Amino acid sequence: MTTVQHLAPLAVVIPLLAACVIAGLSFLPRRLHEVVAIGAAIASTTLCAILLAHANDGPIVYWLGHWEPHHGVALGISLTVDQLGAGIATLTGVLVIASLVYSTRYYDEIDGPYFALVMTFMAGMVAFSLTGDLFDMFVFFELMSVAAFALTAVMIEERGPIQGAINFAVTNSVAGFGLLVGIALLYGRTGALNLAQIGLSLDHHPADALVAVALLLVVAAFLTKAAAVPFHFWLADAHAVAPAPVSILFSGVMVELGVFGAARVLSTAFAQPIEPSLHDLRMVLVGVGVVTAVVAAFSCFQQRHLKRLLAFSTISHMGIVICGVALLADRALAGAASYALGHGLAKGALFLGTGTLLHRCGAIDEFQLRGQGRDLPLLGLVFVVGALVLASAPLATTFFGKSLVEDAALSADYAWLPAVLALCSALTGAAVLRASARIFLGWGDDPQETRTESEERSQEASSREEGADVKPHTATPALLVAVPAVLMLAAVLAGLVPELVPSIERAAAHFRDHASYAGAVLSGRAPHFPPVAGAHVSATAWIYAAASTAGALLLASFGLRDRQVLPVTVADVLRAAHSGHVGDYIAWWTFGMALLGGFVLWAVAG
Amino acid sequence: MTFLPYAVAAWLFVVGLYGIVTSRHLVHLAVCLTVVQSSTYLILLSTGYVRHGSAPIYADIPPVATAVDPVVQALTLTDIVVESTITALLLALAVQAMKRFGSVDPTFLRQLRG
Amino acid sequence: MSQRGRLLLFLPSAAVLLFLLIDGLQRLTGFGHYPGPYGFVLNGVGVNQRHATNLVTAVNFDYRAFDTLGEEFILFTATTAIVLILRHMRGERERPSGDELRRENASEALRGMALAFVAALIVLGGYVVTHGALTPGGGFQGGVVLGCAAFLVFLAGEVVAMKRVAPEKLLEFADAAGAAGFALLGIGGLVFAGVFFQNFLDLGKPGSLNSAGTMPLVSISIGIEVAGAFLLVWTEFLDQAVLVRSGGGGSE
Amino acid sequence: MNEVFQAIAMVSMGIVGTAVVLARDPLRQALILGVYGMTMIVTFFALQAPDVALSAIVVTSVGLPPMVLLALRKLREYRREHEE
Repeated sequence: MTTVQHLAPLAVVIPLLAACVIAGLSFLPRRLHEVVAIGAAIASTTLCAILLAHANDGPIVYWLGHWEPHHGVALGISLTVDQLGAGIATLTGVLVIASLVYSTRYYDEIDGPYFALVMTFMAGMVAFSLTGDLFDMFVFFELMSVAAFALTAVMIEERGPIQGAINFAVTNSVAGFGLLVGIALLYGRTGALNLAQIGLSLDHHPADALVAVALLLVVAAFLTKAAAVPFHFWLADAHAVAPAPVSILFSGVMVELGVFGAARVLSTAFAQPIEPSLHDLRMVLVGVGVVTAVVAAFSCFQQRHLKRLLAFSTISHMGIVICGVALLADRALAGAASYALGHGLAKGALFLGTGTLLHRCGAIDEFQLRGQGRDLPLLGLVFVVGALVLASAPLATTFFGKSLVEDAALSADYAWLPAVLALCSALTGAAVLRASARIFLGWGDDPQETRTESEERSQEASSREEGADVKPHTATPALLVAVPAVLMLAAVLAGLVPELVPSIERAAAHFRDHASYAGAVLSGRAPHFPPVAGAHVSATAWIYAAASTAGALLLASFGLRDRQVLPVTVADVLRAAHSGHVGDYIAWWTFGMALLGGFVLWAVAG
Repeated sequence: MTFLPYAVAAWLFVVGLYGIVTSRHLVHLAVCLTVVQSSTYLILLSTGYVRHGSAPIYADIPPVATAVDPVVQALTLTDIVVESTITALLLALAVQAMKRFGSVDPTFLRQLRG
Repeated sequence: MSQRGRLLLFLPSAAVLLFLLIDGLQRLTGFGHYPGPYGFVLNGVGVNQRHATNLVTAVNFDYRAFDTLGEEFILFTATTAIVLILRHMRGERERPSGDELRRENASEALRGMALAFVAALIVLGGYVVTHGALTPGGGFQGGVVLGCAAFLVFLAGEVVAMKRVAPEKLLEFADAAGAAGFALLGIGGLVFAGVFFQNFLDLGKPGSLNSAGTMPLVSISIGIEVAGAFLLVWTEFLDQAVLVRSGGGGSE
Repeated sequence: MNEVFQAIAMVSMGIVGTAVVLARDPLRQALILGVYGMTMIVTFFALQAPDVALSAIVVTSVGLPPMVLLALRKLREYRREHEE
């Protein structure tokens, strides 16, 4: 074994040990807890980055406990570090560092255990992206879930966090149990838990109902984490009430990991069984992505609670990323990964920016904040750039990502897909643009006299109450503007690095090469990847990007005049679906399982 | 008999969901969640069961005896720990919900909507 | 949604989900016919490789120790979270520990019985923790029993007095130290044997107490963590139920 | 013989599990949950999983009941306090 391999488990264990130090010595002063947490986050992120750099010739396989496979049967757990996995682990680390640095100034008072929870959350996410074992994925899925439930409820003095945490915990736990049933099905069929071994073992049988149901349960669990419609209700609740430094981790990387998990199982364990039904399965999954992107984009546009607005925009963008994975093609997956990178950094910056506004003004309602941001011009710039990144404006990382997805969509005969996705980008970008113009420039009508609908009024009441517990501050520490600004800068610059997108394309092609993956894991064969031809950004991609950017500007000015894009009845139906009632959410979850299950059964087992 | 455990487990999964959907009390809801999860124990252990096999503990049996699969048992152990932690967490949240909302009926938790 | 609307959405969907689950599950090889290979391979080689007679423990603490590491940290995270969630809010006070509190406590007879149980539980818990690699049981099961023993001391004595026996900080420390100990055993494998979580101690004679290398140590550190964690969670709930009272305001 | 025993254990698990869900009063539900734990433990023994059964014993009869009962008590106390 080479030295680099040993870094993989260390990247997970370092934050875990930091969590122990922080929680075990909770009497230490807060500054020491912060130092331990930030130090561990930096160390672990560095390790992930080193792994990323060394994984370009094929996955780094590390058999924990030195349990190498015995005649092709995995005895233990392997960490299988490929570039996409190491990449998303590194993104996790970067966002955790940003979140921790930001929270040193953001919270007036916070208990030590908070930092311990952030550390176990980080460890869970890193391990989830590095592991090569299906049950291990479940364990770390649960670890990041439990930490996330708790981080949602940190602000126990308010009502929203309690309700948000309950809805989050119940929905995601049910999804996790579904995942476990799926694992049991696969284990009963293959007698294996290692992803590569499951894949090889499933190769020998034609896909039947068992494989279809297992695929449904496993993928739906990850899509619940990724907030695909109709499994998405928890996200708006949880993201809107979690404190800003936590929301950035949720939106920036946790939901992306849901899509990553789905992509991982689809391209390892299920790669062969779905091969004959690729066409039908693609249709089903793209359907999920499109519905998610469209429904959430409209919900996003009609929000006035700033964090809820960003939460719905996250759901919509996840719809776009899901489309990328759903096309089941190398180029589309590369697009999804690039898009997730750009979106994660930009959305992280926007969530932190919203936190800064809450810190300064004690409010989170777009209308209440009207004109309040005038003395934070840099933050305003961050918001506007963020809106453009969300609208996939030309040269943003999201733009390159989306053009790859569009490219793949065209070659898979989904010519209508780019137009639909452009509409979603325009709507979500417009919502943020509208809010920034109102908050930082004081533009737009005074809303008081124009709003009459009852749903609106209740929303206003709840969004006013939100800030009631936060004391406004007279000054904003420089750090609270600097961290979002740096993240946004990174989001913009990432798109300008010329080598980035081609290397993501290579990584995605390697990620989907399931024969090489299985060979590397089970027999230690060095993979031979065929060269990957980089895609060129086509002229139509530029046109769509220009259209979505222009559309965002147009819709934003439309929204500033207090106009809605949807008829009132439709808007009210959308609002009413988000009832905040956990029973409703589980009923919707079951409905989604039944619907998706029917389609998957039809597509895979036919 | 070859299908009984799976039928029971599938039934428990769905009936637990029914309990969650119709629950009017958060503690009741948390317990229903444990019922959903208990179905996974049954599925896991049943998939690894071997007819006439003994427990995979070689203190009591000769090394050549047929034993059931130890792996699913290890997985179920992990599963049980996960269950107890999630239940405990939900109970703590229920206590806080009572303090903040004056009720533990999900119908009256009405802060987040739209 | 109204309860009726919810059921209208749920019941048909649940019927379909039930059908899907059954459709998938019935295609397994059938109850009692586990096809292998994972478990059978381990059953074949496990005792020789690990000198542990309880193969479930060998899987948990050695072959798939990384899963168990995640599991222990789920418990650790939830415990930390519960301490955070149930911390005293603004406007809450502790009930004065005078007569009012005494009313909450167990009777003398119950107290005596509880204390008699404690010794038995400590022996049982200690046995279950240390014999994890040999007979059914291990760190988790024994840890809960040990925690229960301490909790009975709490219940038998004064709620306030017990805080002196095992203050919250000490429990937090035990919880964290146990979890950290397990993680450090993983690093020990890396340092002394060359691979993370590799069993780096002498495997001993199968069936003897100090067999199976690091497994007894793993078991003990998990036992410490679990005992601390459960005790911490129980006392938090006990605090809430017996001591903490809201000061006026309440549910707004 | 063993198969009959297993079948009985599993069927009773299904029945008592349903009863747990249908018990609407949380305190009564907690009691039925105890019975459910028993059926689960018996099933685990019948499936040759003593380790799992031991875990189920400590969780369902030692670990969780104090939490459920104390939480319910807290809820009751709280309601009483605020109805005065």
